Amino acid sequence: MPMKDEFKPKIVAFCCNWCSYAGADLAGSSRLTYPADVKIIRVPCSCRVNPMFILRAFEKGADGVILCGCHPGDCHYSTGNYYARRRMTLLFSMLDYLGVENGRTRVEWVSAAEGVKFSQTMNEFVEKIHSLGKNVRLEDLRCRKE
Amino acid sequence: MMYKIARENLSALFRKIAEQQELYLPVRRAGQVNFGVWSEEAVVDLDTLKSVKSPKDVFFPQSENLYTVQKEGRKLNVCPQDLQEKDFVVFGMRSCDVQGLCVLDRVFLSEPVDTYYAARREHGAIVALACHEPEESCFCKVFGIDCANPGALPETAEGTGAENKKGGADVAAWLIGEELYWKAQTEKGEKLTEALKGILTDTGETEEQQKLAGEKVAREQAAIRAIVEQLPYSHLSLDGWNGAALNEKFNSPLWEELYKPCLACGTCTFVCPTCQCYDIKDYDTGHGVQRYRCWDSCMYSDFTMMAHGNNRTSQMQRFRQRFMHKLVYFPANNDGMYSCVGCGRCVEKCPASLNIVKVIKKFQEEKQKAQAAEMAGGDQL
Amino acid sequence: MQRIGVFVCHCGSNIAATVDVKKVVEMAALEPGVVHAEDYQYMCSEAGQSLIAKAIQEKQLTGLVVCSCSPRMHETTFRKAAERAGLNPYMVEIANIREHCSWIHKDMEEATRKAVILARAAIAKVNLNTPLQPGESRVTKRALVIGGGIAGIQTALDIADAGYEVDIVEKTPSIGGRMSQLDKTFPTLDCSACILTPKMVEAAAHERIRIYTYSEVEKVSGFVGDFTVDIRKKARSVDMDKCTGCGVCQEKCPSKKTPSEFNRGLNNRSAIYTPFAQAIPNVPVIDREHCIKFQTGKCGVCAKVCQAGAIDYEQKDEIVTEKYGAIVVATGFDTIKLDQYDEYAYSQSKDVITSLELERIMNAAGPTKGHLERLSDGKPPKEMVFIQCVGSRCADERGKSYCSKICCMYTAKHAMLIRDKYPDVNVTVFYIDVRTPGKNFDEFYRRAVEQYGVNYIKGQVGKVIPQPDGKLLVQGVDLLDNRRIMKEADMVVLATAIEPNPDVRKIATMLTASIDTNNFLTEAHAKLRPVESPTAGIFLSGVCQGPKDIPETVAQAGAAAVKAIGLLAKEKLTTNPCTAKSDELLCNGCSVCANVCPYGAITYEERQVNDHGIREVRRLAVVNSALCQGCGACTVACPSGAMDLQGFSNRQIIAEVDAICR
Amino acid sequence: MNREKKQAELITEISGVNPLKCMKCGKCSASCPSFEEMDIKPHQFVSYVANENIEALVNSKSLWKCLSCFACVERCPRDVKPGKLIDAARQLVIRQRGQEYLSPDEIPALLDPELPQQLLVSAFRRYRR
Amino acid sequence: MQEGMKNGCAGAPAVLLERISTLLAEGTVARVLGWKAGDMAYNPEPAYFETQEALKDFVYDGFCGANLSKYMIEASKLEGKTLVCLKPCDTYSFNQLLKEHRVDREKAYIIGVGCGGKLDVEQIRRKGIKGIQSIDGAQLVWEESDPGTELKGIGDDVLTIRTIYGEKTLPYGEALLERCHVCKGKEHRVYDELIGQSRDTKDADRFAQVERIEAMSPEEKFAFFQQELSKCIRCNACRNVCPACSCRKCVFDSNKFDSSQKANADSFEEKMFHIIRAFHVAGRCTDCGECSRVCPQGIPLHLFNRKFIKDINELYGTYQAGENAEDKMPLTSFDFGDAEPGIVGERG
Repeated sequence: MPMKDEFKPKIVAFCCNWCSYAGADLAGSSRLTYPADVKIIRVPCSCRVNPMFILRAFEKGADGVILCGCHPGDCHYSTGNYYARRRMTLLFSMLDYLGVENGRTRVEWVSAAEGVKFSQTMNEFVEKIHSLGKNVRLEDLRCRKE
Repeated sequence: MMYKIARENLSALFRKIAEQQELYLPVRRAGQVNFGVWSEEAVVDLDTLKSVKSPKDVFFPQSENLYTVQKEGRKLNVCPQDLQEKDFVVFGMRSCDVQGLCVLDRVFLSEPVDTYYAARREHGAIVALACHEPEESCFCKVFGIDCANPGALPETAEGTGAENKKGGADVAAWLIGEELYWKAQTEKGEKLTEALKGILTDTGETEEQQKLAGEKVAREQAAIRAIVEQLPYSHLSLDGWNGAALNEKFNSPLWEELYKPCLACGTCTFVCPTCQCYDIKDYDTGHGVQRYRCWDSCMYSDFTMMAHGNNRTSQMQRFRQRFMHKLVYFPANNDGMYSCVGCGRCVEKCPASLNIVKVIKKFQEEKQKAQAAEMAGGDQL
Repeated sequence: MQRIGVFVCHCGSNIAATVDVKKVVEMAALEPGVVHAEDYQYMCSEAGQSLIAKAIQEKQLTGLVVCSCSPRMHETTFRKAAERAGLNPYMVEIANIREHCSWIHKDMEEATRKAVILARAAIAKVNLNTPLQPGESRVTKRALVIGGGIAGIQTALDIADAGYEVDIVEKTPSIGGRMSQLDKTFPTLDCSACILTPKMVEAAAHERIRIYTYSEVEKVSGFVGDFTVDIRKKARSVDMDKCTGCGVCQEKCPSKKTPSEFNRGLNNRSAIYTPFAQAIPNVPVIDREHCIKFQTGKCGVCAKVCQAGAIDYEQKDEIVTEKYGAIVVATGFDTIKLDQYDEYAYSQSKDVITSLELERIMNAAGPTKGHLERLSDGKPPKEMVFIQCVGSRCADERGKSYCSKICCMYTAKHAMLIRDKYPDVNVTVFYIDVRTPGKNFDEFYRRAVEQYGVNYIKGQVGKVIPQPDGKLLVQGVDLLDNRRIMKEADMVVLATAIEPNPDVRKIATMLTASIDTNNFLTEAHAKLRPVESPTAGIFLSGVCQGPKDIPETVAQAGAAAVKAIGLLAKEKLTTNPCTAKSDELLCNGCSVCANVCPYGAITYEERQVNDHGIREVRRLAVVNSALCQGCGACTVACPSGAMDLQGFSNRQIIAEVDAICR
Repeated sequence: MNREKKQAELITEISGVNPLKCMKCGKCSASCPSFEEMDIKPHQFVSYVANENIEALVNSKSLWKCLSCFACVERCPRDVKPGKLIDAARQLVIRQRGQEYLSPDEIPALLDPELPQQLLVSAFRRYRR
Repeated sequence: MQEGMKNGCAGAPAVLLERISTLLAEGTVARVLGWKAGDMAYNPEPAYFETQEALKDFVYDGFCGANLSKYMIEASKLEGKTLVCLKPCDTYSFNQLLKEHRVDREKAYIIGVGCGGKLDVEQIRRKGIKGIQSIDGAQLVWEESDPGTELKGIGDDVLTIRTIYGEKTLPYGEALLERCHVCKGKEHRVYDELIGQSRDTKDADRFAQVERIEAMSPEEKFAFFQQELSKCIRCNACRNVCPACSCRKCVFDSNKFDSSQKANADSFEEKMFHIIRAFHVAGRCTDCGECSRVCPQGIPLHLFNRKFIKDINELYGTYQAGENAEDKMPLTSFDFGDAEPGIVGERG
């Protein structure tokens, strides 16, 4: 569906190599579309994602950041996503506390078999970011293009 | 010619100034007073003696862009930063802060001239305010600064840098009771006064009236000076602190003891009106690079870090550097001018309660002890 | 500064149809570090790879970016190509412009723009790549097979025959699994026991196979080539060495009211029991929950009657710790619970049964000694109805979304066997579709219809209504002539959906093997690596991976065995060099990293460092790169940024973020 | 866009049913108590809508024979809900006849002690202005 | 003049000074980490004393508020034991440092000193009191005969402040540091011996400020923090004083992480710095309040740390860092049933 406004959000998706990246691959091989605004960065595990990376993305002008990992209990490294879950919960809570719209960040557990879920999640997330508009609260103004 | 204005009319004065040019003055924001741009919403605070950050920020911002490199494919375009071109006014600087600018002038206006700073100095007019209620942490008197005579040329500069008329404030002001007295001191000041004449009122046509106003100010000055006399630090002795004392002071074992509680933070540096060190950094904007400079602190472990490493590896060395610079190196290179103006900000803000006064006193104490020992020894002989 | 070559693949039209590859080449060439960029039809082809090799040599490339399909597909291919051309394989990064771009976007301009950004991110990363050297780890030459059904047995036999030690861990008292419960097997109608038992015996007798029955895997640690597994041998209460398998204890046991698991609860067993006559080992276990001795302290009949003195009430669970190089999961399946399917009256009538229950009824060793009779009144049925797809192909949460695959064939088998043995019984099968792909499968189904006169009606049954006279009124529709069918039946057999053994979730967690929403273990690649788990060293055998019939299970069991053998045959494994590494000058020695390491790969040592002239002894984190699997948990836990992950370093990821956001 | 196509779309919109999910198992028909009365059988509703054969559907006897017992909705393994489809078809007809709305003052006249309250409430919910 | 300044110094309770002196004389400890009288009533500085003679400058009064635990990192590297005076709240920090292997218990001799709340000269200044010459009432009065039973509530005692502009008085309780109003309790968590009495100073809810912010709309929250953080001058005092920020090299100083920062050039950078700093100490911060005490711009930095503490308590069970040196920290442990990050949006 074409979006009404011209706003082209920048969305960074961190995907763990074992589940979610494979889920994204499956979405691709199943031709399940989602907007091109989403760009995926492959990380070995959701627990590799440092809150700094997320803030960095916002600093550089991202409008939304989503982290996808294996379902709790299914982590390739057994426990990585449990740590990620706590870290992200606290980080998101802090961002909310600072007045950053909390829909800009999201964590979703997507298995290698869930191509449909991956695509659905991305569609939903992009839509959410559209409803929130441009990220202005967490960006470094120097990165703005005139 | 002395002018005056009622305290209640000050906002009209500020509005008038701001019509033509940017106006910086002490503004209270989230409980703290710092120099900021005037606006209708701004809460102006002239009663707080010291802003947290000194107004050097206006002339030498904590962070400022030097130039921008735009990237287009493989092409790079260098876009220099525009220099200050418009006149602006800084209202409410204290004598010590004005003297702080003299210190910065020494650094930035001597060859090679720092064009960014020079442009701001050229376009900025300073309205200095007397310190009606000096505080216990103040010790400007030690450096020959008269806070009752705001923005006047410091006595110590006479004969050495007196030809540098830029040193003082353009307008001196006293806030006495419910009135502000205003006296232009320079051509720039006269020009500003001229533009504000509708709001500033004459203190009187007659010589007599002028004299009365002058006396009122003089009385206030006397009162201020009397308070200054009582301040605990006003009679601090700088005896022995000069360019010639380099080796003696540098090699003193006292530093080893003095630096111990230092947390290596940059508070003292960043509130100081004379600290002028900066770092130059590049920021990748994604579509280019912004080269900017920002204040740096000699207290930081990565200060002047270069490819070969760091020339000061211990906190003792860094701590020593700051005071040696203010009291020894700077006077050695600047006709005896200290690069401390006794504003006392570092005295108030150091998280570990360390400060330049304690350093000066410690050396003094040791010297007296040594002298006493010598005398005692002499007696024995 | 790197010298980077960018290679953009058309993938035929897979990429080139939606992404303007020339534009990607042109844009990539502008990126810092890029000294060469070109596109080609199929980069992964021999010709494509030699293109890369040529560029590496001619342009002295230090880094490669291949814009192509998913790195999960060809990263290894290109790394190897780089290595052959003299470039460190870890200087290669893939920009996934197929799965993540061309296949999901339709607009060429948009897809091209995205492909350029993805390429840019990969280039930004490669700029910071450093050559990495893989380490080596040893391989324990022993395999573990979890599950002793036909899949596990076959895998174990194949591995053992290849010359490697294998242990089978089976939860129940005997190996044999579901297949041992079956009466006949399609499409040849051989007796299940006749073909299974020899395999069981062979496994039991094999010098390289150890069988742990009545045992469960308790804990798994380690990694490919070097797993350490704790196996809990549950107390059997019978001494395996002394027991002769005479069976007297079972006969004399006074507690005989426990529903038999083997017979699907259709009859009862004693508290001391072997699940079935051909059980291996033929040593009973005492079910302590139902044993009078264990529950009340008074009884001990079995000990009295056992001439071998094998009964041991004092026996305790035992934990055996073993090392393995490879683990094969063969945990099999069960049928789903039918309590959500009230319309079929399963819980209301004893004469509504599942197909697996019918297997037991048909079996000579079963609860009815092989006589087809109604469980309610023991009368022989005259009308039998089979309902297909009960819980299979179901979109709601009552059932399973998948096709259970085996039902069409076993129902044809049942129908045929009944018509053969009891020609006066009418058999009706209600089906949605009859799915019989497989060698001789459709012929088999046609025989049921053509030779045995089984009545196939297309249409799912709406309702089974138990009648006061004990009959079952089956309400359906013949969809082909739009006719309502109200059929009175004596017995109704439900082709119940199968689901993975519920224990598999726990086991998958222990193995860190991924699992899908239906609890089937995920394969490393749906088409190309169907018997491997994405977790290295874990292989999949049988229904735990997806619904399968016996021939398929046995085929997969063999395939899993071959994969395991391939691993065990290696002297050493090269380890992933993308491991964590601590910068000793930044390390605080605070232990936070060790607290989150799932592999215990981080230890601390006191060591002298020279920190810009300051020499002091510090407590420092040390990573054992053979144990580290490269998850990166420690890198985020580390507050000082001392811990970093090679291949996915902080700076590399940040560079990717920057490149995407700019 | 032809009329029937529009109608088919309207039906799927009102009912929220995706006819493509149907796997043609016939469990709806098998569960339907009105099966014998119907000329178009419940499992056929789906294909009528999918094939945009709406005229035939709205003119069928079935349209008024469905009891809205929702057995088909409950039992459908694919979540297709033929009962909702036929209900939507009915609404389509009612709307075409200009009887789309029901106003509160019409209610007293419609009251019938035998009528289930639920029906009234649901009718009102559906047809209120 | 020198005398005048000395008048302001409250000195130290005799019982404490005597004990320290004895321990030093006995050789039980090689040095004492305590406080040296300042040149104003309110500015004693942390200092080492190695001889009994040096102890003449030793002071311990209401203005000795800084947390000395962090100095023990360096002291642990010195030869012999270091005696350190720790308030109850400082001992939490010490425990936390112990847990992280940053201090050596064997190298420390901890005297747990009683605490009746510590004074903050900024609070006095905020009352409009300037030109302070001396302050009376900051001394600690520990009555030997009445050990800790007759604990007076705060606000009873009065500070008498002599200034250039006249004499002022202020209830002790009104000059307390923020942290004293939400005190964790007066129990020392680790010590070798205890000296002196404490009195309760808690008269506010620790999370009340956090809750007030949580209740704001996103716009209000953003405006609040934007205004507070815009004052930040990146002096790093908060970081450098923080006992949890004990990294040898901070990520913000390290060029390895591509995150090195100095003065803020953009308002984002303050946020980045303070969020990451709070995150790095999340689950490790004992809420000692030093960050807020030292901030030259009076930014309530504890509001970051306390938010994390509150979240941790609510989501993962009550946890107090530094209560002991053994418990697993909340961010290095987990529970299978932990809340999903989506809870942040659900809580509203």
